[in-house]
Amino acid sequence: MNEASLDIISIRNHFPILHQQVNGHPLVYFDNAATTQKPIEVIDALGDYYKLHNANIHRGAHALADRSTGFFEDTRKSVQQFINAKEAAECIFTKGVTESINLVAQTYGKAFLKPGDEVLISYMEHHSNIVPWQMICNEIGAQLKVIPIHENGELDMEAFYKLLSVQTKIVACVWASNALGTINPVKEIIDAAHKVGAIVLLDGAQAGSHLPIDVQQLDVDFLTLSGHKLYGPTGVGVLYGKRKLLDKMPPYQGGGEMIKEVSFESTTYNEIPFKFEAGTPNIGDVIAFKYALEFVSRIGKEAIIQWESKLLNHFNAGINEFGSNRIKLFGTAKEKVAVQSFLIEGKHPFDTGLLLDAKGIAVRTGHHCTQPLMNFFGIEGTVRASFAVYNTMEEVDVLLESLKKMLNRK
Amino acid sequence: MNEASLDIISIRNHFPILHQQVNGHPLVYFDNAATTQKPIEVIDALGDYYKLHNANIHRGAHALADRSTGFFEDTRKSVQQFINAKEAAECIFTKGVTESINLVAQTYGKAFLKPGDEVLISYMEHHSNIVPWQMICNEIGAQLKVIPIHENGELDMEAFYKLLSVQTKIVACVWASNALGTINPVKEIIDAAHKVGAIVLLDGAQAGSHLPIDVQQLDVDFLTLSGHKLYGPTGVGVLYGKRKLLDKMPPYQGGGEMIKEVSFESTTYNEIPFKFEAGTPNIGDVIAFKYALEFVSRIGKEAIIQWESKLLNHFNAGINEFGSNRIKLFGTAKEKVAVQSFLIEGKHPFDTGLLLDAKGIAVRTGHHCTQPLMNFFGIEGTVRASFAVYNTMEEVDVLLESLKKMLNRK
Amino acid sequence: MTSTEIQNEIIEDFSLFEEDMESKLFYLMDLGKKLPEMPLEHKTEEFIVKGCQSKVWLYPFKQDGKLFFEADSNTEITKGLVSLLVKILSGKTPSEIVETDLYFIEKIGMNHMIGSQRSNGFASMIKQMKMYAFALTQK
Amino acid sequence: MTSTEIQNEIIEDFSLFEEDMESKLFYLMDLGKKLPEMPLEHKTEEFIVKGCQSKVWLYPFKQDGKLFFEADSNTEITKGLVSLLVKILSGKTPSEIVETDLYFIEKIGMNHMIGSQRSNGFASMIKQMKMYAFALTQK
Ligand SMILES: Cc1ncc(COP(=O)(O)O)c(C=O)c1O
Ligand SMILES: Cc1ncc(COP(=O)(O)O)c(C=O)c1O
Repeated sequence: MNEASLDIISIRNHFPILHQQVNGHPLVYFDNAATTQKPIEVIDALGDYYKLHNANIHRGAHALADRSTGFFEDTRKSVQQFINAKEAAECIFTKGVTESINLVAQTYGKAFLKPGDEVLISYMEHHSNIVPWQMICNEIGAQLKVIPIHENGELDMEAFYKLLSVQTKIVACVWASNALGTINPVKEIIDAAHKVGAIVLLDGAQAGSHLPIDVQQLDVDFLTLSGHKLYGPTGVGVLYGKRKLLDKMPPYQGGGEMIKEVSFESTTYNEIPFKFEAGTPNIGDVIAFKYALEFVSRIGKEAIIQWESKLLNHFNAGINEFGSNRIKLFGTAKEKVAVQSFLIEGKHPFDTGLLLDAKGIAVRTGHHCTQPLMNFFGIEGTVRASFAVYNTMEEVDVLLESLKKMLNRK
Repeated sequence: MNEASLDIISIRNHFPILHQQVNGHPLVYFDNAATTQKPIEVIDALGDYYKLHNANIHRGAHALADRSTGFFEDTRKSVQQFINAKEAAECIFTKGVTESINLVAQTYGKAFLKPGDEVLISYMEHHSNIVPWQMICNEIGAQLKVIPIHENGELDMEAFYKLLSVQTKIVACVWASNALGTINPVKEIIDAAHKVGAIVLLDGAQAGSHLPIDVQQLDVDFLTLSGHKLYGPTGVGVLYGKRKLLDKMPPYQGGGEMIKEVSFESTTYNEIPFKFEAGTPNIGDVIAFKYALEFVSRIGKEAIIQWESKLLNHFNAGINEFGSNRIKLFGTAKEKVAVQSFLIEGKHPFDTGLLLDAKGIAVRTGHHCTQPLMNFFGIEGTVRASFAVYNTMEEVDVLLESLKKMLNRK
Repeated sequence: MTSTEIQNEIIEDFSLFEEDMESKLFYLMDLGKKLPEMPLEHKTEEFIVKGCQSKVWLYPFKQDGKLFFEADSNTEITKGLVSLLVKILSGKTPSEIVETDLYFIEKIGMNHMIGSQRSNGFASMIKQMKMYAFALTQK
Repeated sequence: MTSTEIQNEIIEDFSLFEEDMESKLFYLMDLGKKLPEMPLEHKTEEFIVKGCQSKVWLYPFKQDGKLFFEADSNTEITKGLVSLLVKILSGKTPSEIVETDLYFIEKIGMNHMIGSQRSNGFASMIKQMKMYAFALTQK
């Protein structure tokens, strides 16, 4: 579908939450990088699941268990298609990106990292792609190395090539930055890493709803996604991994369906994906998540990114028009998803956030779980507006107007 | 509320799923130990959350984030009341019992177990309370010891006292067995364990919806619950832990809100409960879970257990009336929750399960994730009927009738 | 008889039960009892098709360009289903077997037996039979 | 003036803005500017009340049996709120402070500022003020 043909009003009608007043103003939801809203198809699927089908899955002999198992595995197939994985079994359900990364660090990392090995991350990582690696590096005695960035928020690729060596065993990198919007050259990173024998994990939290994904074409080793940032319910995430890696990794959590046979002396583990899905999964939300993937696919990533870029460009053009040097943008990379951080000089982001909230505008303020990145810029935090396909130009105008008022006031 | 005054029909009206036909017969849902059904209040709360409030929680400055954070923390307070914890902060949200146990094994276990220490579990544990301990014991070089059971499914307490020693550091025990229904003498176990300086984790998966819970009176160190077995949505669990233990435990997963400050050199962790809640939690389901707790509290545990015991007794009396030695009950302890395992001689549980399903009756068949227990009885699995407060005597009769037909047929 | 003819006959037989699933299952169990006994020496680990709750043994052999199956199961209902598969597919040529569309399963209302892959050996068995046959067509 | 009188005055002032939250916040920011400057030597780590995004400094001192507060914040809106608290509570006896029901917060529509505990220092500050006062009543 072409962006030109996108009917945003009818898309908005799929999102009941958008049609409300906040502080007496129509809600303008620009906190999409934190979590997107959910189309009615997802909400209804969740309700229907609990009203009609709910049962624990897999081993059940009865009709409800059978249906639920079928729906659950259907979502896995949808995920497979969504990211073009070779097999559905390579798609593991987790709680979100954070759990997916921890899983890889604690299984692949623990089994294959050795003292002196290096894990390479970047300066713009989310805490969820820093702390798990710090923890495992500390435990093993491996080294955490950090790719610096340029002032505009792009990765310093020259530095990357210098840091990359045969010591590098894992490169864990954000695909699109949640604080700056920067889209990193992930294909180049993957190819370079593979040349020195390192594997690559991509933090796809922000890529999921914006960028076309083809794990086979990318040849990425691990990709992590959060359902709630992809128009799906909270509590669902994906860990994609190549079978040859997943097969040789030890399990993460123990219990429930992840075993083949248990005795007190020894336990043998199940095949993927079940090996990594201990305990009763988040069945209802996984089942509903399929409708989120279908929502995105129906509109089409191409059309989505085109529209969101228009919103972003409109916002940045509006800021430029202010002609004020009291508003500073953070994240001006050439390739960006529709996320814009900024600061008004002399104004704490928290105040800006509250003033916007007073006009019904939801933005995020603070460090966005990227403290090292904030330190790089020498700031405590930013105000961040992040756009989704259901946002309109008029909403961007409302934001611009409020900011203008703030600038003019002092 | 007294059981006598329970109006089961009006309780059933809160559960839309119960009013359906399966294979041409009214659904009889007796798979409650696998997962309970959800009252409409829970389902509606989930829908309302996504239709009205959805936002990522904690750091948000805007109205939706504020509301969502409030609701999320409200559930924590409800959990606190439900189990009578001293503080809400002692109640950590997880995915379920399996994750809660893994969390304790990988943090408390990893930090405080030493080679030669002993972890004591029982023969009737669910895999989720076996495998995590096997994994950490293997890693540390600690010993896993197993409390045997009697033929009727009661713990061999004499053996327990023999196994318990100053080497014992952790006793991890199921409160009520999912396969047999046995209610274990947990207060006695906790007191004895404390005398030798061991801490106690209770697997409360089956206790949650049936038994009154008072963690302070029990003086239990860790208690684990699964929301989906407690009339709540899938994907939510609870880890209760005493503050003094939680405070000194290292974190489990890294990322997101579990930190205080992150730099590449070092990271300091947040307070409980946040220290153990890395990443975006399962916000929607946690918020809806509150309505499940309220549902249970409104009816009252006393009334629930009385009614469920009546159902269980009616079932067992019916079986007895058959006067057939071709049907064998597993789990005949004096103190039981409403779970009954059985086998028909010469009939594979899977066949029994399918034949019951043909009449609309949902039971579970197989090893119920308790393979060592099945080995103890020298069987592969059982057929298990498990009752909830919304089940009726008439439904038990339907089950009895179907079983009678099967017995008479061969 | 062609596999289509056999399948239609089976569908016809089951149509008597209409929507009465219990009777269908009892009938299936009776059919299972008529399945020729599988020689014990073929009931080995090697020829087991493991489902989660029910096991199936499947022993294939070729004769005069045709593929034959001996089979058994530890659960009665699966055994009944297995007996139908043997009736339909055993003694056909490999390419016939590969091409056979087993539409009877749905028509007799047994699709849930192949729905959730892990709940029984029946689904795996169908896969196995087709795989054996496919392998033979490749030679 | 009693704390009730002060609170009622504040409520009265804010009622002019009706439901216009933006104007209320601008007004709060202006109020914050009027807060007496806090001596730098009291703005130390020890007297910080940390919220997640905004910091508050709170320096209490006793005089003639009454408790006084100096305060500041790094965010303007919180500073405005803090100035109201100082106005209401500073110079009261410890037991008065403990007993004061800060109903004005809800009445001026600022309850969301104390709702989500972690989002700002304002909520923690109220707690701190009460705690100081409570400690003094215990002596
Ligand atoms: C006694 C017992 N322990 C642990 C579990 C695991 O719970 P969950 O699958 O919700 O993690 C269950 C549920 O199957 C159970 O019944
Ligand atoms: C880039 C990035 N990585 C990781 C995460 C963590 O995702 P989650 O909280 O869903 O686990 C987020 C979301 O906040 C993110 O934006």
